[in-house]
Amino acid sequence: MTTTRLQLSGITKRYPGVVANSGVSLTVQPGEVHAVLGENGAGKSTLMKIIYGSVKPDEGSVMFNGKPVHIRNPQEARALGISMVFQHFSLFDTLTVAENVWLGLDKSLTLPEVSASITAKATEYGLDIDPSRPVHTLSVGEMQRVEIIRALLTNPQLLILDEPTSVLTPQAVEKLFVVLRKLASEGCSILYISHKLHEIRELCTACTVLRGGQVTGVCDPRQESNASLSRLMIGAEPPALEVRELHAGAAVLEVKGLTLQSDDPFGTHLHDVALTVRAGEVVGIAGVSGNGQSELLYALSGEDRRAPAGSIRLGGQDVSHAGPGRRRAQGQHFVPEERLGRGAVPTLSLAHNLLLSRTDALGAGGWIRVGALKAQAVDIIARYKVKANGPDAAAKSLSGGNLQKFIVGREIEAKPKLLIVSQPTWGVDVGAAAQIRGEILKLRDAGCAVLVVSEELDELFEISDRLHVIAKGRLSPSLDRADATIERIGEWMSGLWDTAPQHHKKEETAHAAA
Amino acid sequence: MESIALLVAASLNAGTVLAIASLGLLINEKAGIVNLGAEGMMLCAALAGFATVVHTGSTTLGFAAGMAAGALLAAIFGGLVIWLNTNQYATGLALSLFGAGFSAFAGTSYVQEKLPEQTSHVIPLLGDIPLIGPALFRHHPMVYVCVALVIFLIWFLYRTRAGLVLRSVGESPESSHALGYPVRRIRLVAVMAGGALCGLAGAYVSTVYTPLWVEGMIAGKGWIALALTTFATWRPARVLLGAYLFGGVTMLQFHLQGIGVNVPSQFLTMMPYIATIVVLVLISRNPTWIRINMPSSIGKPFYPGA
Amino acid sequence: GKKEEAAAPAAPAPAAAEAPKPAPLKIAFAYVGPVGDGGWTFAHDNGRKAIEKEFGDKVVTSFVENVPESADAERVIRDLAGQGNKLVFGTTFGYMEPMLKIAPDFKDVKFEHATGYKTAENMRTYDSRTYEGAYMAGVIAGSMTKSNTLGVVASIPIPEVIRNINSFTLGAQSVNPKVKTKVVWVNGWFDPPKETEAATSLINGGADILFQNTDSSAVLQTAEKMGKRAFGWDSDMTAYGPKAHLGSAVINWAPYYIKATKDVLEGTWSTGSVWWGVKEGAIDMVSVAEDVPAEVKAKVDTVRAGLKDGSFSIWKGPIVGQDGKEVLAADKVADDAFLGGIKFYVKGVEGKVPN
Amino acid sequence: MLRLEVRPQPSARWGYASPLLALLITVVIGVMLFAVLGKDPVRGLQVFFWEPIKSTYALSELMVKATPLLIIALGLAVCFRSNVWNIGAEGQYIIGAIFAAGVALTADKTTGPWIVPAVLAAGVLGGMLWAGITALLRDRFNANEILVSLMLVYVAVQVLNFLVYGPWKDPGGYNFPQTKTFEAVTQIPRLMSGSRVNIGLLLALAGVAAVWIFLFRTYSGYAQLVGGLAPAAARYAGFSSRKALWIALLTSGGAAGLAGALEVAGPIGQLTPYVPAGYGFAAIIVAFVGRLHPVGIVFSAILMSMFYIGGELAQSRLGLPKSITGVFQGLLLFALLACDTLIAYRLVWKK
Ligand SMILES: Nc1ncnc2c1ncn2[C@@H]1O[C@H](COP(=O)(O)OP(=O)(O)OP(=O)(O)O)[C@@H](O)[C@H]1O
Ligand SMILES: Nc1ncnc2c1ncn2[C@@H]1O[C@H](COP(=O)(O)OP(=O)(O)OP(=O)(O)O)[C@@H](O)[C@H]1O
Ligand SMILES: [Mg+2]
Ligand SMILES: [Mg+2]
Repeated sequence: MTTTRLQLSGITKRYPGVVANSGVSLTVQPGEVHAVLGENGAGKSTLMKIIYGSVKPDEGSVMFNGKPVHIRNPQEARALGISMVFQHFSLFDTLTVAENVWLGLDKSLTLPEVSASITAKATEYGLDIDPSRPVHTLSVGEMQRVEIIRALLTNPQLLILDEPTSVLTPQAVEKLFVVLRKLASEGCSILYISHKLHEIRELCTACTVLRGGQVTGVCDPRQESNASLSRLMIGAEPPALEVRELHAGAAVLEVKGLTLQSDDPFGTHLHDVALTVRAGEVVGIAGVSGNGQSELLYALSGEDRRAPAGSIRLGGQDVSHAGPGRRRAQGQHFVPEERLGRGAVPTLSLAHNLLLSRTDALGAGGWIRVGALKAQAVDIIARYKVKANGPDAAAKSLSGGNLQKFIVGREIEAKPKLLIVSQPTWGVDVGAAAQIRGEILKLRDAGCAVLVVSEELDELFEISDRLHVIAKGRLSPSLDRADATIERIGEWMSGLWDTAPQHHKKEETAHAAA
Repeated sequence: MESIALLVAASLNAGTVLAIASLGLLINEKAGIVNLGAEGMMLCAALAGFATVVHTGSTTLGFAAGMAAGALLAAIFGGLVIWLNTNQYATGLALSLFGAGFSAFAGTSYVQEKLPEQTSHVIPLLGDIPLIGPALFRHHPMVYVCVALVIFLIWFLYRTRAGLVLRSVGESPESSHALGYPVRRIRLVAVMAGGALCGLAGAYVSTVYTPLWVEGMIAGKGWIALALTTFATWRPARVLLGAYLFGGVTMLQFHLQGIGVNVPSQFLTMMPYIATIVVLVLISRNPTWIRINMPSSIGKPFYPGA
Repeated sequence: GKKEEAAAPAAPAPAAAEAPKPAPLKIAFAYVGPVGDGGWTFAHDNGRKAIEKEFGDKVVTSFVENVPESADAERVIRDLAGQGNKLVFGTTFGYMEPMLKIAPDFKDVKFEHATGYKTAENMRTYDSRTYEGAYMAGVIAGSMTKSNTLGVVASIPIPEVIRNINSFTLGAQSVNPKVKTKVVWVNGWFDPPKETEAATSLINGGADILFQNTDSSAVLQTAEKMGKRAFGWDSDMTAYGPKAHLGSAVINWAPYYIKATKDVLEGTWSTGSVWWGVKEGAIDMVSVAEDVPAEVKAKVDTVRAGLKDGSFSIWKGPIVGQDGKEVLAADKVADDAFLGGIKFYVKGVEGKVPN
Repeated sequence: MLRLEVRPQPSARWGYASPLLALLITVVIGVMLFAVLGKDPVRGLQVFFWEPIKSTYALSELMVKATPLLIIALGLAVCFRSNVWNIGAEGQYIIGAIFAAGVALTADKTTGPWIVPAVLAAGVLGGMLWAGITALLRDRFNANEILVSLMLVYVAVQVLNFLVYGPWKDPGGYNFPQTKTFEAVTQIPRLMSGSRVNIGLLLALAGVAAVWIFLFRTYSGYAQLVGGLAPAAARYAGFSSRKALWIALLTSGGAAGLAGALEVAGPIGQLTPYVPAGYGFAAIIVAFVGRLHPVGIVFSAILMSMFYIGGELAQSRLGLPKSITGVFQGLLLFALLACDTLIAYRLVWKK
C-alpha cells in the first residue's frame, strides 16, 4: 500500500470577523487529481495557502507522505515537494520569464541554467515559451504557462492549482488538462481548485467540497451530477431565472471604429471596436481577461477620454471625449469590476460613497446635505439587503458581495438609460449573485439598455440577449444567444471569427441598423 | 586646459558625495521604499563620523561610524514604515527634521574641533600624467571606492540572485511574499544598507570633503541625491553620471564667477537646482519609460496578509 | 566644549538680594549664529567672556544663539529686555529694525547694535574696522604669492565685504603691483561646504593665496588640503591649517564690550555710532606664519603702528577703480561716509561687483 | 510576541488618543533628556509648556508665531489630503512675501488703507504662482512634485536674494541687503495695541472654518479627498485629477503666500534675506501632527510654536542649545506616526 501523499486534519484558520477554515480535513493520494470545490469565499485559497506554508493555521495538523510536517514558509513547502500556482499570479511584470522562474526555484542554479531547463520542460510538456521575454509582453495564458513551468521545475510531488482555468479559453483548458493528466500519470498528486463543475467532473478523481470554511462532502466527481455537486457546494440549487421576451427599442449606445492605444504600456490596444446596445436588451461581452476589456470599459465609462471623435455615441450624441460626469448626466451608469478603490473609496462611509456617482444629495454650490445623503444610503441598504453597520460604515468594512450589492444598488437606483456592468458577480455568493442578476434583468425589462462584461460564460448565457467576444483588443460580431454555443464562443475567444469576415460584417451592420 | 582638468577633478570629488548617497537611496527604492530622510541621516552620520575621527584619529573608523549611524536611523525609519505601515513620505520628513535637530544638538561640543592632518592621495605614475593625472588620479580613495560601488551594484542587481530578489520585492511585494520571500525583512535590510551608504556619504563630507563639523553642513545634498535616483531612472551607472554632472554644475557656478562671467551670483547659485528640475522634467515626460524602469511598488505600503 | 559657560543663572539668586551689594548688572547677547561657529559669533562670545572676566560678580551675562534675523528676533530681544537685562547686545545687522522697535518700550535698558546705522536715544551702534585686518593680510599675501593671483571667498556683497576685498587688494598691491584678486561669492556668511567648493574653484583658477570674509575655517582647511596658503578671519585659526595659515585677521570685541559695560555701570552711556579698529585694539593681525620673511613682518608692523597712531590711512588717494577712473583723488583720505558706501572694486580685483 | 492585528473598524477613540499619547511620549523623552543634561526637568517643562502661555503678552507672541504655521499648514492639509506632496511651501511663502513687498513698496505717504488687501492679495498670488510651476510641471510633464517643489525653494531663496541685494535694495540703506521699511499704511492692522498679533490671526481662524467646510461639506472638497484616498475611484467618479492637482497646489501655494505677505507686512515690515524662517517646512509637521484636520492643525500649530519659543527661552533660562526644538519636533512626529498605527490596528499578544 502506498503512503498517503497529503493528509490534513482539523485545520482551522480565523481572520478578524471570518473563520476561513474550520476543522477542515482532506486526504490526497499519490497520482490523484483532487478537486477542492466551493463557492467564492468558501476558504479554498486559504486552505491551499496553509498547505503551501504562506498562511499559518490556528489549529490542525498536516502530514506529508506519512510524516507530520510544520511548513513555515513556501521554501520549506517546495523543499518537501509541494508547488503551487496561485489564483492571482505571483509574477513580476518587468522581469523576464527566466528571472521569474528563477525566483521560484530554491536550487542554486545560474540564470542560463534556468533558461535551459525552462526550454527543456517546455518541450517535455508542450508548453511553448521563450525564457528571455519580459513577462509584461506575455498574454494571460502564457503567464500561466510560466507559473506552471516554474512549479514543474521544482519536480513536485504535490501540485496545487488555484482556479487555473478562469483565465483560459476552453481550448487552452483542454491543453492544460493534457498536461495535468500526464503529470498525474507520473505519480504527481494534484490539488485542483475550481467552481466549474463540468471541469471537475471531466478531470478529477476525488473531490472535497467546502462551504463556509467547513467540509460539506467528499465524493468522486465522476459519479456525481452537476446538480448534486452544486447542492453540496451551495446547500441548495440556485433559483432558476425567468427569461422574458425581448422588446428592444432604439439604440442607446453606439460604438463604431473605436481604435485606441492603451495608456498602460503593458495593456492591450483596442482595434476598430464596434457594438450597439439598444434599450431593453442585455448585451454581453465574453472573453478571457486581459484582452482589452478594461481598456474598452475605460473608454466607454469616460475614464479614458481619448477615443476618436464620433466613435462612441450615447443617445445619439457623440460622447467620445466626454468624462464620466457628462455621460452620467445623459443617463449612463457604470459598475466597475474593482469594487474597493474604484467603485468605492475604502475608507469613506457608504453614505459618502454615494457621492461618487450620485449628486442628488447636493445643495446649491455643491453643498453636501449630509442628512439627505445618509437617508439615501439607508434606503439602498434596506432595499438591496446590504449587510452593513449603517450608512456610516466604511466601505472597506463590508464583505465583497455586500459592497457589490450596494454599488449595483447605487447605480440602478439612479434610474439609468444605459447600465454598463463589469463582472457583476465576481466573488459574490450564489444568493447575492442571483439577486444582482435579477435586478439587472428587471432593469432591462423596464427599458434600460444594459451592457455586461464578464468572464463567466454561464452568467452571460443566463442574462444576455446578444453576445460579443473580445479577443486581443478586437470585438467579434454580435451573436444572438440562441445561436451561441460554448464551442463557438470558445473558438471566438481565441480571436478566430475572421474566417468568414464578409458574412459577419453584414450581420453586424444589420444589427446596427435595427 | 589645466583649469578644465581641475574643474573635472573638483566635479568628480563633489559628485562622489552625491553618488554614494544616491546609490544608497537607489537600493532603498529598488526594494520599494522611498526615504525622504536622507538629509537627516547624512547629518547624523556626518557628526558621528567626525566625532569618531576626533577621538580615534582614524578616518576609516569615522566612515564606519557614519555608516553605523546611517544604518541605525534607517532602521528606525524602516521599523516605522515597514512594520507599522506609516506613511513613507511623512516618516522620511520626520527623519529629516529629527536628524537635523539631533545632529545640531548633539554636535555642539564638536563645532570647534579639528581633525588630524590629511595625507594627499596621488596614484603613483598615473597621477603624474599631465592633465589626466590631476583630473582623474589624485583623489581621495573614496572617489574610486564610489566607482567600484557602482560596478558592484550593477553586478549585484542584475547578475546575482540576491539582487533579483531585491528587485522583485520592489516590483511586487505581494508576489514575492507569495513565493515565500520575507519581504519585510528584505526591505529592512535594503533600507539599512541604503542608510549605511547615506551615512558613508555624510561621514565623507565631514571628515574629508569639508573636514569640520557645523550644523546643517549637508546643505541639501541629501535632497539632490534623492532627485538623482529619479534622474537616473534607477540605474547605478546613470546615478554616477548624474552625480558627476551635478557636481560639475555646482563647481561650474564658482568657476564662472572666478573667470568673471557677468551674471548675478544668485542666478549661478540657482543653477544646480534649476538643472535638477529641468532634468526631472525631461526624464518624466515619457511615462512608459518611467513605468518600465521604476520599481512598481515604490512608496506603497505592503501588508502581508496573515 | 564651549557650552559650559553658557549656562547663565536663570534668575538672580535670592541670596544676592539680601547682600548689601547692588544687584549685578544683567547683560544679554543675541547672536545670529551658533557660538561655536569659530568665526563671527565665536568672536562676540569671547567678548562676552571678557566682560565676565573683567567685572566678575558685578555682572551676569547670558546669550541666545541662532536667533534668525526674522520676526523672531524681536521676540527674543524683547524677552531679553523683559528679563531684567539692562544692557542688550544684538550682534548682527538684521537686528537693527527689531531693536529700533523695542528700544522705546524699555527706556531703562541700553541697546547696543553691531554693524547697523540707525540709532535711538537708548540704542547705539558699534562696528569694527575689519578692513584694516584685511589690508594687513593683503600685505602678507602680496609678498608671498608666486602666481600673483589671490583669491577671496566672499560672503555677501554689502559695503563692508566689498571694502574688505578692496583693502586686501590694496594691501597686496602696496608690496606687489602685479597682483590680481579673484572673487567668488557664496551668498552666505556661514556655509562651510560651499566655502570649500568656492575655495577649490579659486585654487583651480590659479589663486595660490586665499582670503575669506566668511565665518568658518573651511577656506583655510581647503588651502591646507590643496597645499596653498590662506588666512584666518575673525578669530585665530592657526589650528585649522597649521601649514597653510599665514596669519589671522582677528576682531577683538573685548575692549568695546568692556567700555560699554563700564559706561552703563558708571552711568556715562550715551547714544552714537562707534567704529573701532586697530587703534582701539579691536582689530589685529596675529599668528603670522614663521616662513613669512622678516621684512614682510616688519612691513605689517609698520602698517599696524601707523594705524595705531593715525599716521597711516589705508584709504588715501589716489585710488583707482576697476575701470581706471580715480575714485579717490590724490592725498584725499576717505571719511567714514565714503567707506560706508563703497560699491566698487579697486583696480586689480577681477570680475564685477554683484548688481 | 507583540503583534499587530487589523481592527475591523478603525478606532475613533484612538484617533483622538494617539496625538495625546504621542505628546506624552515626547514629554517623557524630553524629561529624560533634561535629566541626562543635568537640567531640572520641571523647570524644562515649565519653559516649554508654561512660559509661552503665562501672560497675555506671552500668549500674543505665541499667536504671532503660530499664525503663519497655521495658515501654511491649512493649505498643506488640503494638498496632502489630495495626495499631492507639496513640500516646497517654504518657497511659496518666500515668493508670496516678495509679491507682497512689491506692492507694499509702491505705497507712499498718500496711499490709502486699500493697500493692505492689495498686499495680501499679491502675496496669495505670488504663492499660487510659485506652486503653479510645480503643478504645471507635474501636470504637463509628470515631474515628481516632491522634488520640483523642494528645488523651487532653493530657487525662491535666490530670487529673494537677487532682489534685496539688487534692484530692490534700499537706496538709503548703505547698500545693506534689504528694502526700505514699508510705509506705515501697509502695516497689517493689529488686533490690540501692545502686541504684535494682527488680523492674520483672524484670517487664519477663518481659514480653519473655510478648510473644514471645503473638505467635509462641499462637493469639490469631496472630490479632493477622493482623489487623495483612491485615485481610481476619483477617475471613476469623473473627478479630474488635474483639477485636483491644481486646486491642491494653488490652495497650499496661496496659503503659504498669504502667510509670507502677513509676515513681511506684519512683524517684519520690510523685505530682508531673512524672510525664509523655515515656516514652510515646520508647517509640514504641523499639518501631520494636526492629522490634516483643520481643527487638529490649530492645536498642533500652537504646540509647535510652544516648542519654538520654548527652545529660545531654554537658551537664556537653561543654557540649552536651540536645536533642542528640532529634536522635540522630530520626536513628536515620529511618536505620532507610530501611535497612529493604533487607530487601524490593535496590539495583541501571540505566541
Ligand atoms: N488575509 C485575509 N485577511 C482577512 N480575511 C481573509 C484574508 N484572506 C481571506 N480572508 C477571508 O477568508 C474567507 C475565505 O477566503 P478564501 O480566499 O480562502 O476563499 P476562496 O474559497 O478561495 O474564494 P474564491 O473562490 O473567491 O477564491 C473569505 O471570507 C475572505 O474574505
Ligand atoms: N481632531 C481630529 N484629529 C484627527 N482627525 C479627526 C479629528 N476630528 C475628526 N477627524 C477625522 O476627520 C474626518 C472628518 O471629521 P469631521 O469632524 O469633519 O466629521 P464630523 O463632522 O463628525 O462628520 P459628520 O458631522 O458628518 O458626522 C473624519 O474621518 C474624522 O475621523
Ligand atoms: Mg480563492
Ligand atoms: Mg461634526
